[in-house]
Amino acid sequence: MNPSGVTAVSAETALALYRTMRRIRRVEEAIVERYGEQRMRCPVHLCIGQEAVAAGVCQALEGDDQIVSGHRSHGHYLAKGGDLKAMMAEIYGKASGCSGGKGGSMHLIDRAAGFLGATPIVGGTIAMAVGVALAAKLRGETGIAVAFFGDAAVETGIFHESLNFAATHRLAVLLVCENNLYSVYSPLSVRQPEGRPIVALARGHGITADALDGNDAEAVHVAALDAVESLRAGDGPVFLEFATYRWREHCGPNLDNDIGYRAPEEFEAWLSRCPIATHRARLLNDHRVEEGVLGDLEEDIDKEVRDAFTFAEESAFPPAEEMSTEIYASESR
Amino acid sequence: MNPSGVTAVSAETALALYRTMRRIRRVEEAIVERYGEQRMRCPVHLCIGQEAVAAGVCQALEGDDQIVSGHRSHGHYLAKGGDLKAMMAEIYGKASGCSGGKGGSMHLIDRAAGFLGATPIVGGTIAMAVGVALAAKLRGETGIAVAFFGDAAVETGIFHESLNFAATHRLAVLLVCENNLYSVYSPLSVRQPEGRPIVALARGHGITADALDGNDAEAVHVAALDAVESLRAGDGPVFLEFATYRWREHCGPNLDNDIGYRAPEEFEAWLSRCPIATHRARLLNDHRVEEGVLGDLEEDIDKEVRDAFTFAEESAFPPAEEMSTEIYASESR
Amino acid sequence: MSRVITYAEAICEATDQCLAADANVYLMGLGVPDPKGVFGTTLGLKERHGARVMDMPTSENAMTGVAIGAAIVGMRPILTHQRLDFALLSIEQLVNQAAKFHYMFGGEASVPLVVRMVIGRGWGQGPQHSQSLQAWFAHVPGLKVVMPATAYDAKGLLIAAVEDDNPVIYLEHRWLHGTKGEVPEEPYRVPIGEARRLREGEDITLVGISYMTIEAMRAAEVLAGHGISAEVIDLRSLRPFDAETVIASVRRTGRLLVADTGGVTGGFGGEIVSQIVERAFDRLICPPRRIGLPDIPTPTSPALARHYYPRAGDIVTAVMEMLDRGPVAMPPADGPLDVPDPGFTGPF
Amino acid sequence: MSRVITYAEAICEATDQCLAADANVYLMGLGVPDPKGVFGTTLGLKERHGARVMDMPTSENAMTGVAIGAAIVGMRPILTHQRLDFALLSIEQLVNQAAKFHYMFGGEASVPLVVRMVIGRGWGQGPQHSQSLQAWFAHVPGLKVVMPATAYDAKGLLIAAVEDDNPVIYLEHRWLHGTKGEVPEEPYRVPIGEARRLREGEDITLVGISYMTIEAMRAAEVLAGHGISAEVIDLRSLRPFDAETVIASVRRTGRLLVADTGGVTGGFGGEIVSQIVERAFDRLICPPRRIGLPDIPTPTSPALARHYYPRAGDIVTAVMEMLDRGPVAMPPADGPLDVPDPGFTGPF
Ligand SMILES: Cc1ncc(C[n+]2csc(CCOP(=O)(O)OP(=O)(O)O)c2C)c(N)n1
Ligand SMILES: Cc1ncc(C[n+]2csc(CCOP(=O)(O)OP(=O)(O)O)c2C)c(N)n1
Ligand SMILES: [Mg+2]
Ligand SMILES: [Mg+2]
Repeated sequence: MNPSGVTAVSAETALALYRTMRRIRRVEEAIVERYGEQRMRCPVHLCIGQEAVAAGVCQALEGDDQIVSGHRSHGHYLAKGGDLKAMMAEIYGKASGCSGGKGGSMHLIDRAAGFLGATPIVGGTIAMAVGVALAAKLRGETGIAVAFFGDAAVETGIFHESLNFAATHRLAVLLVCENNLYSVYSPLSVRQPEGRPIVALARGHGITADALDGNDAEAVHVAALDAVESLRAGDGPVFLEFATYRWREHCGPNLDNDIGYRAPEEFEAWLSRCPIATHRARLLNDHRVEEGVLGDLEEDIDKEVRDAFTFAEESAFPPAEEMSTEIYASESR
Repeated sequence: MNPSGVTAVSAETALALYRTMRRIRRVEEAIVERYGEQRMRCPVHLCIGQEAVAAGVCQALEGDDQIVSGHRSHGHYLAKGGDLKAMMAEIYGKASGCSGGKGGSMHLIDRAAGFLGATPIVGGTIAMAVGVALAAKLRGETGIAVAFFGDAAVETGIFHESLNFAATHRLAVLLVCENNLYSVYSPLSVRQPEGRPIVALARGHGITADALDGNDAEAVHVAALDAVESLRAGDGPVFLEFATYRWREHCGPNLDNDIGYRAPEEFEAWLSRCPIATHRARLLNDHRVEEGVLGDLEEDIDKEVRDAFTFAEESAFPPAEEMSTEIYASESR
Repeated sequence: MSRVITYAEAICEATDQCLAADANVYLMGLGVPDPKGVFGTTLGLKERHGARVMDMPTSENAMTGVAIGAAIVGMRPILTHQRLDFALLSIEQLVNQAAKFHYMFGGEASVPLVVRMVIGRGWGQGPQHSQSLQAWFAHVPGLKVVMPATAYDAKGLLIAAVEDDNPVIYLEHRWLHGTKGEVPEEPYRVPIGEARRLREGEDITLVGISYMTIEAMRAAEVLAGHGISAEVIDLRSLRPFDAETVIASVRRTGRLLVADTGGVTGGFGGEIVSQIVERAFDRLICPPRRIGLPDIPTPTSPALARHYYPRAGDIVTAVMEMLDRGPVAMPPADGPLDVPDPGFTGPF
Repeated sequence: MSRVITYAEAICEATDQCLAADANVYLMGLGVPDPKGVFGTTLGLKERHGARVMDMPTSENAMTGVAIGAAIVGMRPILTHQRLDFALLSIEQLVNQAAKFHYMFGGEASVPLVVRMVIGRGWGQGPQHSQSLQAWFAHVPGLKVVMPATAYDAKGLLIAAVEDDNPVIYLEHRWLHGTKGEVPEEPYRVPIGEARRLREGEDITLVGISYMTIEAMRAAEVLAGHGISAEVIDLRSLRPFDAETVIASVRRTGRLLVADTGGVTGGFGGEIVSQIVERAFDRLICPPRRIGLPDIPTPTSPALARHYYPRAGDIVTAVMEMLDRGPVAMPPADGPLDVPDPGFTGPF
């Protein structure tokens, strides 16, 4: 399965990683292509360029593991098995959306897939993941909880409060930081001390932590597997920082190198480290997967994405009455 | 001045430290003696047992340095040179109080002394000290800012947010944590991870940090002097954790060992490490200060404290109209 | 079986029964398992329920998020704050997240969470330990807000809150903890959203919120001595709020006075007055009045605090004016004005 | 010299002039120096004022504390939040600390701080990017609260806020940033606490808050076509609030409708209605009305949001009812309902 010995995972796993990344990419590229039609009328935070983190981590999770995310959540939702059609319908504001159209791109959910929800207040869902892990501990359940967040989230108080509590109770929560160097258009240098790696914050809390290449899907996956093993063994929370890069603008479909907050060379360097292209090459060269296999898989994905958009576009908008429903859950048990 | 070579500071400084500690102690003992009269009608958080931190740190500060504190602030206020009479009048709710009776024990202020204010929301003033340091930086001023807080404050998000910002901008702020092992009646073990020293949190932020004996006034003072030197040199924030112990109940005048949240042995062990008694012995033995000098100084203090209580008791209550003043500062400049 | 117990004991008993009835219930808060047990409201619970009764770090914001996370997956957390003022650190989680979770995910998730907050008063609690910001929570769709004034309601509303599938803000006034009342031993529910008429009357409707219900009852007693018959309604819930009961009463009496523990300006009294005006305008004999805190932070000195808080006498005075009657002498309040009862000797 | 500029430009100019006039003024906020410059309100300021124009970490709570600390020692910080919803993280510092600092220290300290918060709307801003919680801030003594609706007031109120020695919450509605108006070049102040009559009328007083003032003006135009003369008052400040101007108007017109950008229940409209009822009861021809958001979190889908926000047509309908006139047809709103103007194409 891993004949060359160079790669760390089986060809099967590598293929699955590819499929997940390529699917996320295609979905978001389709959003890029069609956002200008002005039928997706909500903010979208695309993760093109960062797919390896979502894919590598979620591939290490089991059915009863559950995740939360933030504003940039499409990749996490899809990697965890979230329903693509329901996601696209949500972005289109349709009744068939995963949140009935009430949430939009920033409020995805798929309980069946273990995607507990994403909300766009930076840092806001980290504590929730810790709460999910607390619930598991109190109930003696085995699933682990995962929070995905960006490099700005480590600046929030709730991040630290959550880590302290998780460490104190040795909760089975995996904290995944996607460090893409920017918070909106603000580089790390204006937000965090020079020379202090993000991973040091987690270590300060006494938490097992590592910093890795977030554009290498296999490396991400292997690190996540180790983390999950340690979490299941009851060894307390694990923090993983992944270096990666967002290709498109912070919010919206466009490239934004013209506005000048990041250097073209930096951008080019990261483009050349595309997590999908490098992984594809590895599949062909190291895992000896046939080009045709990939081609078929890509075609499948393209078709699935087309279908999902068609589904979303053809779905009905929620009727006016829907505005006034689901404000409160069932009045009592 | 320091003939034995055993102690780290001059006899003069050692005497000043003693004076400060003994004065704080006497003030608070007088509160203990008279709180039952029910004329000090506000919560009081006594620092008996913890005087060395206030004394040692404030002794290292200059006139343009400014400090903030929290609920347990009497010692910091007095050590920084806050007006004793105004403090006692404040605790008695009198118009002559440092806050005109509007604040009480939990809201002391003495601008002239560089005591910028204390408020009892745990962690709440730490960011303010950072703001004072930011102001100094923007204005090119040299004074440093100091925040005093307890071991529970490091559990608050604002603590971490403040450290991150201070470190990013290399602000001249000294962060002083008095770790007395408890938050109200809750031991560290139910609040923070085992084996993770508080000082590690500051180091996680890339901040120069040290953990020291908070019951040794000279050690505190020497550490504070070093910190202040580094702060004035522009080397960024410094964090000092001091191990110490509160003798009396969390809030109020009584001993509370009867209620059973801390072990009698623990309590006894800390009593035997009284910062004032040990320092007094050192004054006599190492610094060769005469017993009579200490006796005179103690008498002076006792008299000053008696006078301050008399002042507070004899001062008038604020008239009813005072309730409606000072809600807003002057309508415009 | 009913006994007379304190409001604090009623809270404790309700919590105990909820913990016993449902393994998904857990209780967390600063000092919950400590020897003082949050003003006696959590005493003995740790011993009886073990891991589901927890202390916490001073991390109000994250602990609210933790409770939300646990609630989403089916736990039913009760989170306590010894002062509402401390809970302000958790507003983002309460208002952005908990209140909206059910709606914004199209009903896919719900947050069965109870957040207890104590409203401080007296003995120098001062500006940061005494705020009564129920108006804020009552302004937020997705939250429910209850403010029991009696031991009976303290228990019944807490059980109802824990069993509710939505985030419920449960506000308890510090001066109520020691008050006593008949409380059945067995679990029971007081429906959220129902006001209660405590006293019938003809001339005016006094709506009390939380502790001010006690003062309103005192005022009604004094007014009765002057031949004025005041109806007293204990609002109990602010969101949803029982407009029907208040309106029905005011339609009969023609007069309304709201007595609130919070500030008047922008307070919940304005909502009650507005709804009454919108829906019973034709029956109003005189403009409704609101009694509550002035536009001033809480002063600490007892010499100032005594002028800060409205009391029964202020209600009586206002009612006399509304009825065009001359001022009456109130019996002077006996004892100090900054303690709930003579047994209270500070410091908290 | 007056020119026509946008509301966003007016904010930027005011800030620029404040930074230039006083070395103690500094501006901080997420993205303040970035190429988008907080919806264009901070563009060029970093270049002109250097170190006093700063980005910040996503640490809303501590950065508020930092601003308070700097303010205590004499700086005059302006803190910006791209959404009010994010500023909820800083409520503890704003309400416990900034609002009370002057009072609780007996006047020994003051906090000259301006906190700008943007209220989002449209293009799927949804539940967590669109809250309009002015009622909360207006409930807190020690704070001042302003909500300019025009470019002129945006500049004049911002300068007044920066020069004020107290914490001022400055709320700007996202749909106002692109609106244009005559704005003098030189610095000027609009006094905090003064409402402005934008249109004279006889039959009803429409009080507009922030963006709803625009809708009220539209409604007044339509009403005029039906022979109804509506007076429009732009409230501008909520704390202090100019009750006198509103009361004087309602005493003339006998009718009041408040149009608010926030939720009706527990909203600021209740305060206005209550004060009017308390002080002009005898002059009211019919019960006052409040228009604002329903008791529902903001839905994201444009199909739902279009029903969520009240518009001029809703004001017209309510006024017709208040005057016992039949319903009138409103000209259908042209174009999409979830953008401030046709030029807006998302995503934020
Ligand atoms: C508490 C809060 N403050 C500000 C914002 C505005 N905001 C939205 S996304 C974002 C940047 C987050 O950066 P990061 O965490 O690095 O994630 P990335 O966008 O890079 O994936 C900010 C500041 C917010 N959503 N929440
Ligand atoms: C935000 C907040 N939460 C809770 C409280 C209640 N409280 C008052 S003092 C205190 C304990 C603080 O402990 P620590 O910081 O260690 O200081 P110590 O009392 O030991 O000096 C707590 C929790 C508060 N004042 N503020
Ligand atoms: Mg980032
Ligand atoms: Mg402590």
